[in-house]
Amino acid sequence: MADLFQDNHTNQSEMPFALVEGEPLTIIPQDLYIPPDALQVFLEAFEGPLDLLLYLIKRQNLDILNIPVATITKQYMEYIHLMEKMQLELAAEYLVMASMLAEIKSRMLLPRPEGADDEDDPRAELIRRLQEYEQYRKAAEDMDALPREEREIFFTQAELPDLETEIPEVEVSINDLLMAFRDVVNRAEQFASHHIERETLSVRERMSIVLSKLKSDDYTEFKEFFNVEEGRMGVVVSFLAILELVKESMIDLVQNEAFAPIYVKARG
Amino acid sequence: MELEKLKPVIEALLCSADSPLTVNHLYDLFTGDLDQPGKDDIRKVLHELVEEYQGKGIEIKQVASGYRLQVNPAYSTWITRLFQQKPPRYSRALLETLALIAYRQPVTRGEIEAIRGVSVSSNIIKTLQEREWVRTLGHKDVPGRPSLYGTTNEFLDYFNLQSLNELPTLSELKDLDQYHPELALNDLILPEEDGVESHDEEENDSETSVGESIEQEDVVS
Amino acid sequence: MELEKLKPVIEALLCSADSPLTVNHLYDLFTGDLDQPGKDDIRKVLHELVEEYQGKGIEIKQVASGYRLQVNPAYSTWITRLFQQKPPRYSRALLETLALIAYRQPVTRGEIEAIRGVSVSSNIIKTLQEREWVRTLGHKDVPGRPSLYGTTNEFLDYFNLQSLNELPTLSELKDLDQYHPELALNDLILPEEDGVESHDEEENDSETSVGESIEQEDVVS
Repeated sequence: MADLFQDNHTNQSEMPFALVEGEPLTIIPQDLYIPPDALQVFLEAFEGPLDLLLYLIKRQNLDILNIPVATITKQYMEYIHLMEKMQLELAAEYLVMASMLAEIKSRMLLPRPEGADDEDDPRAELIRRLQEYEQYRKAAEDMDALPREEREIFFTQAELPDLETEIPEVEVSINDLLMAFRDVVNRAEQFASHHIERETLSVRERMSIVLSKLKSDDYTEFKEFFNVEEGRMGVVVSFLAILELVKESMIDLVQNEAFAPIYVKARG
Repeated sequence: MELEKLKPVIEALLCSADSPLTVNHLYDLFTGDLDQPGKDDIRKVLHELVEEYQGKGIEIKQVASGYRLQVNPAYSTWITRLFQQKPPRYSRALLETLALIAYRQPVTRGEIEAIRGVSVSSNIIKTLQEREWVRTLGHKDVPGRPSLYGTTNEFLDYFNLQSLNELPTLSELKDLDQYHPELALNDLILPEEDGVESHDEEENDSETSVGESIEQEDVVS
Repeated sequence: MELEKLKPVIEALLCSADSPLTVNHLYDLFTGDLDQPGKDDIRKVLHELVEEYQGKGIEIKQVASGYRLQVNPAYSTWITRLFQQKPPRYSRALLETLALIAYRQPVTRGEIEAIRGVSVSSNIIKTLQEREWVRTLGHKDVPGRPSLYGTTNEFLDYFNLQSLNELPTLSELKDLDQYHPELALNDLILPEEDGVESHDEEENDSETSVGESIEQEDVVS
């Protein structure tokens, strides 16, 4: 923990962990009491184990390709302990990385066979991951530096002349309707096609007409629904429509006594 | 600040502001700059800008509350077209609901939902009623007393129908499906004189051409 | 329409539109005019306008979804004063995720997590999608069929880019074998004098420093 803060050659442009009177602090002064909150902010600033490792490597101006595994592992573990001590919620990824580092460290201690190439470098996978992550970390920084809307890019706002615009109404073709109907019918299998044959439709239409004639609190005389001029078919259709409405409990038929006029009333 | 350096800054400010800027306001915006320009410099630059933009598509003008950027009214014809909204399109859900009301009326919302397998939003019913294509015919005498919906005369008028009997039937649709491939081919051979057609226009074409094809079908059958 | 007459119209249109305009869209706006200009005329005028506005307070810029009139970013300092509004800042986690999607698209969340070494919060993906910078391109044909993410034109527009090619180039990856294996095995701590270089320099160098670092190593060995 001690050597963590003894780093005097810390990079200037490193992420400041605190602002003191407007001045960014990147080095934690040894003689200063660090409020736990500030330290917490500092530790939380890492975007994961790779980010923390990169920080440790950069802090010592080391090249990723040449990681001193022993040193870095020691420092990494110090941070982990610190985070645990601060009771920071430690993502599982940090612990996975810790064990990876420990494994690499132990493999580094083993003698390497003659003619071993880089493939056998126990650090190869870690180095690849660090480099790849650094690549995108840098890309994110570059992207953040691009001029962008709301920060550098503003649009012109001009006073427009008076315009007469109107919103046209939605257009629907009869075919749209038919297609929609076909789709929904296809989806609902229980809805057999004979339900919508022409005859049925006439009855259904007549049902609507009957209903629209009725006012819920009024009685309408039965015979008013029949128009002789429509001929036999028309009368039959009206009759079927009323029967269907009765069946579907949409209307009531009322007759006070035998042979008295029959009245039709909408239900409820 | 030299006038030549000041000019684009003021231009940028006038063009991005959402209300006219006065000389004083502009002056204040340079507060803190080492080479803060004087009000006279700002006035001078403003006059130059007003002149520079004369006759262009956009103009810098002095109005009562200051200077602002405005679109030259001479070009409002085209600006109007820019804002001319394309006819919106109805959703599938709305068309299916309308179709079910048309073919199955009188029908309750619950019945529509049962057939479609999904709930029908109140917005759809509201839109259809505002369009005056659908109205409430009454209430079904079941628990909850749901509204019974049916179509209106306006609906028939819009679709150019005398009565609901003229609504195409599903069997007609089957014929249509058979002919459709050919029709689709014809659509492709539409004359391209304008060469204009945007994607949208094409879409509109295909809609109307299908409608026409129904008439064709009638002629054929 | 003569080019000189066309120019102010296009200028006015670009200034009035609330999103970038394409050549095709502009062309459509002249539909019905007796002297409808051709697309080439429109392109020519656009290029002339782009040039004309160079170095001025406002500029005409081509981004992914078309041409737009915008304030020259060189003057954003003053515009910011005008609006007195802090621009939104994005977290590193969001920017890194966005960068990975932009550079590696189509990419799954799992792949992003593998490179970043931490899990990606659903909130970040949601924010990116709500801003319309990222969309699902499809699903990867592996167990779980994870979404494949890619960037949108809105993303490019926001970052003032015309295409993905204009994104800053990725720094190169260095090969391990460029290092002397023996040296690599030692826990080498570089002399402290080198430690002076600022972080920035080092990062900028990193693209080119491959050669240099080899030289350094050679000197040491």
